[in-house]
Amino acid sequence: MFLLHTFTVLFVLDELVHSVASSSALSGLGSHGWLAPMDCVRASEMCNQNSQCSSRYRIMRQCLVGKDRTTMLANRECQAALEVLQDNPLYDCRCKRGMKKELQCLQNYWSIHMGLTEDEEFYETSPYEPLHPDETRRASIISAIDSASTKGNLCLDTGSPCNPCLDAAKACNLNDTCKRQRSMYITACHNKGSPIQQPQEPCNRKRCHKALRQFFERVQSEFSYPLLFCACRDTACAERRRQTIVPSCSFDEKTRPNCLELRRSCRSDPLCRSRLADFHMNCQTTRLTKTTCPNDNYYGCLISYVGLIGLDVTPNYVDASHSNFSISLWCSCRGSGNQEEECDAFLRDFRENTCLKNAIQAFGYGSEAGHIPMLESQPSLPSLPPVRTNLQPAIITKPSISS
Amino acid sequence: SGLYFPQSDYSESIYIGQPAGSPVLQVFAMRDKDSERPHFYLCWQNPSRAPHYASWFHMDEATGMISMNKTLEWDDFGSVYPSSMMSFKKLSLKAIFAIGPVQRASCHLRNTVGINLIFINATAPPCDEITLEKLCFPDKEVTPHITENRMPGPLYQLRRLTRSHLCLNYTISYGVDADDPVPFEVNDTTSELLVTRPVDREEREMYRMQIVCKVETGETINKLFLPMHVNIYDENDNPPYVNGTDTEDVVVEFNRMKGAVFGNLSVYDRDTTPIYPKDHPQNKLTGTMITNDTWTKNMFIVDHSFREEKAIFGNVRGTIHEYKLILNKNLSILENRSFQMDYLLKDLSYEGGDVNVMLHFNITILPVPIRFTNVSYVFTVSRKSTMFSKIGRVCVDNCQKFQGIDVEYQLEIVDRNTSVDLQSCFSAVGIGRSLRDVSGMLYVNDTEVLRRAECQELQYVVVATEQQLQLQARTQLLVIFEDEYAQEEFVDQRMLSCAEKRKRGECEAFRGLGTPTGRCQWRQSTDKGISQNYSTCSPDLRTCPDGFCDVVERKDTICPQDCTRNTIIGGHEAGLMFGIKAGYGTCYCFSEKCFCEKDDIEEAMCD
Amino acid sequence: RARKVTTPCSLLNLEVTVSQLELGYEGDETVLFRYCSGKCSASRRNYDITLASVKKRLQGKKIRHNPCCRPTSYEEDISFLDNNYKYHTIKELSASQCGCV
Amino acid sequence: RARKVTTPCSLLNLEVTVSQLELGYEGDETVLFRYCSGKCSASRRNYDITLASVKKRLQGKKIRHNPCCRPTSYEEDISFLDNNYKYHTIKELSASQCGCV
Repeated sequence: MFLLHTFTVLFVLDELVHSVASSSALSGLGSHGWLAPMDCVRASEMCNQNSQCSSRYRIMRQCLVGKDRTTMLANRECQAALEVLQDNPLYDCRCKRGMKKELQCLQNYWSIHMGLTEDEEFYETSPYEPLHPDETRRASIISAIDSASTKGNLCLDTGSPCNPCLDAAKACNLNDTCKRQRSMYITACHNKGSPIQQPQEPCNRKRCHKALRQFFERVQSEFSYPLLFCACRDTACAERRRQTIVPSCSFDEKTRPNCLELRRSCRSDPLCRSRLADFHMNCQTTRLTKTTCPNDNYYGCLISYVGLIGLDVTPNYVDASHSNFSISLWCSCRGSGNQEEECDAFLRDFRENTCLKNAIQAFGYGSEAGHIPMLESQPSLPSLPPVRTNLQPAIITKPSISS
Repeated sequence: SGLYFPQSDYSESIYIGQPAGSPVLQVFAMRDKDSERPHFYLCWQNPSRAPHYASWFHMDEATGMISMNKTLEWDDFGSVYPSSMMSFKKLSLKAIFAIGPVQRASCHLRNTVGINLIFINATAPPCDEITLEKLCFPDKEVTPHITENRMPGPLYQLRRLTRSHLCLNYTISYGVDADDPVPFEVNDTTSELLVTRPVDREEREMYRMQIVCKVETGETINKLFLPMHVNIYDENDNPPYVNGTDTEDVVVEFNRMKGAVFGNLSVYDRDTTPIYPKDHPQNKLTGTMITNDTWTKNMFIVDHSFREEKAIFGNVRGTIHEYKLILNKNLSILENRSFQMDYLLKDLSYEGGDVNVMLHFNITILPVPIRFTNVSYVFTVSRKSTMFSKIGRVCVDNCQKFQGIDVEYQLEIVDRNTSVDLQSCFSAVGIGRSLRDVSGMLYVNDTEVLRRAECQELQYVVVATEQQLQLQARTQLLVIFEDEYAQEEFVDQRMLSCAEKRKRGECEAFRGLGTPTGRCQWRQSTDKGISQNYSTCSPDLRTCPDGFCDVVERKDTICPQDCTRNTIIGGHEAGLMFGIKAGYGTCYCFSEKCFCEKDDIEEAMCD
Repeated sequence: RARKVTTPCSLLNLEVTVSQLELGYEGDETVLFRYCSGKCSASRRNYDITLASVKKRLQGKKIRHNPCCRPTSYEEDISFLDNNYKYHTIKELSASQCGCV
Repeated sequence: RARKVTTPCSLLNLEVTVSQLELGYEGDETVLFRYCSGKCSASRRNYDITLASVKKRLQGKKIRHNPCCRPTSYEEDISFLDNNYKYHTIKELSASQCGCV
């Protein structure tokens, strides 16, 4: 049953938000049928060993470098290059989280996919392979969720002050790797900077982000996720949860950039672009499933949420409210001109994301379905942005006046 | 052309059995001029390799109506992404409009819109199983937008075309309902939502209404309501204007530093100014300094920033532009002139023609004299004071206000003919330029002199020299030594920092570096936990610890509490750059380390 | 008087809250404090034996005629969030190796 | 109780005869015995302060919450002719460097 469940994951994820125009892009597992899609490092190596493919690949990359990409793509040579590449493993290649040469794989992916989509799509297809059952990170998350629920991460009504986030900090402090990595990012994010640094500059944000990324990459999610997703019953716990990523350095800034500008700068970096696409793919609220997560896959959503931490679009809890928490980015939609609707929709995917909320609450309250306080959203067919969840059509029925 | 799509994307779901010729959805383009006629085409990324489902759909070039070329069969569903097991598959189409007939529609033109059709692997439910809501309204929220000042016309097809063949005996009609009048209505014959007149965004940037769907099923009449809002897109149809003064009087005096900011003039614009994307031309004002004087052009720049505001523009987004005058270089202290500098603003993207705004900066630059006006200094120093004890401050006129003006201070002997012996007295006092402001700090520089009775009163001349132009000012300084010189106390005591002492008794008995009284001073904390008011032994509680490592304290380990860069052991909070900002219990420092710990730790004897 | 333990010098663990460190920080986080404890008599040298003998001739001197069980290396840092939601990092709080020195 | 000495940990000298070493050799030769003595409180670490605080929770444990003034290196050998005209060499008798450890 598990394999089938996973199998469908592959296709639904592709189905749901894949926006590439041509057909075979959605052939799910790639043009090789059932084999897991080749990773983009391997695929481009193979392409480079094939004279026809490598020349077309080079042409297409040159097509994309040009300033006005749209007119470039209209030119015959670029078209021919696209044609060849559509029948090549490059076309369907994917990347694995934490793989060797992950960044190179992502760069290859985007160098191909930028050629296949004209202007920017609101939701881009994630370069990452959908999660497989044997993925260790996934397995460790399952154990994290189960251990979280068994180790009393739940606030059982024992009367004694219960602070799951404090328990998570304790568990981390008692684990050498977690303790060391946590201390590294806290020092990097909290360091007042060397004297040469401007005194008013609170910290070195870039260094802080890198240390945060390393923390979540190197520490087992069994220790790192409870720090982020502990279920709080009071503001003390919720404020500790908010402080986990040292927001004064990694999140807050003196001014709030425009959210579309933030998205643009994220999409100019292959790693950030990939992680944002992955978050959209795995956390996009859908009315098709009970939990409002694509394929009820909480893990995918949590993994992709954590994947954003330490990048330009680092998300965080906005305040210390414990029950009705909300998550956001550090940006605003002021100054969006005619794109305010799109900007609001982009921000809503963080602030009003029922899938993400359910996933976090499920993690905090343990994975037993019964426990999961579900935030329902209206069931409807898969759709692209924005999904309206709050307005309902009113129906009035009057007997017809027989003529 | 002024044509534009009133929706950023379209989506609809279709079933197996969708009949050939049946309508699927209608794409619209809003017109700018009456003469404009959009020509609609479906287009494909790579026309020679269009997906095989491309042939299933037809788009009417004139009406933008997409309809079925064939009836959808079961194996049609299987033919799309054969390896997918999903119960629905997404067919991605794109449509473009052109202002005239086109042979080969390329998707690479600017005006394309995405169309997502969800192909469901089932036949459509029979009429009695379809909810009225599904008959009336689309699954996905639709938020059309129209640009202000444009022609009226249809923007959205309200009918759920893919369901229209399912309940043939139903009569479905639409209407618009709103709390206050809205410029929208429904064309009863075509069920198209129309905008009835050009709208002005600066009056209202969103219209909320209810779409009323009336379904007559023979026995009953049902009314369904669906809230919809239409966004009004902005165009630059308002010129910038000044609300209040367009003139700012600027006086440049003590702040001569490059980057100094003066004045602030605001210019208003009822249009929005998008921050994103950065190079978006909409409503960006260009500014030009109107002056032929190259000196002014080199010396000043005008900084422009803008922010979006709503309240002051009648709850509709508008823009406030702010202009500040900034020094582009350090300004000489001799500069002394008054002039008016005009700054011309142009709104290049404003469609109403050439409307400019002129701002005026009345600039007065005052010279800054380097002088001591009617001031001479007299300081008394105890003979008990130790090396680096602070004596006092000297300051040319307004030195605390100086920014970008560098003044150094020296001491000179008044009477050069005094004996060599007497001249040696004058090494007793040193002077250094403060780091916090532009004053001079006097300190004890040689304690041997304090022994000598003849060095009773020392008359100095303080010479202040402005570093850029070497302008100088002088004044008198008299230092008088008092108290007895306690001979025995200098026998074997090496010069150590007061901070080494961790108890009141030891501290107040100790002659540490920088003590004006010859004795260290104890500060007792009354706080619990880590506090800025930690207990400590200081040479001079007036300035140590004060969170600032000043020019005298930096000379030696006079005030490690403010200056240490060494490891601090125990509960503490380090200063921003150095020093101990807060500490637990008592903080004390040796040459390599500082400690902050509970006061009652007994010195552990060796067991 | 508790019976003196005769285990050799080794690294031991103690779980304490940040407040219990009594360094002045107010924190409920639990940290692992590693310390060195145990006997070192087996590591004495000729120096120690001689020093023990000549000790009486060194009145008032603070001397140590037995090797000490002390950390030979320390853990880098321990970081935590205190009860005012401020982060702190303590250097060289815990031992990572012990030895008789 | 001797007046408490506040000199920091340092290397000191003592001239003793071989017999006074009380290592069992009978000899009148005088040797220079170097030893370490002095305070180490200025070298304490967070470890020491914490250990001093938590000490009361470690009943019975032999712990050292202060750095010791101890040799950090020793002189190789000392040789001499005893009163029976036999040569002996003693290893690591004298300290050559001291430190707070």
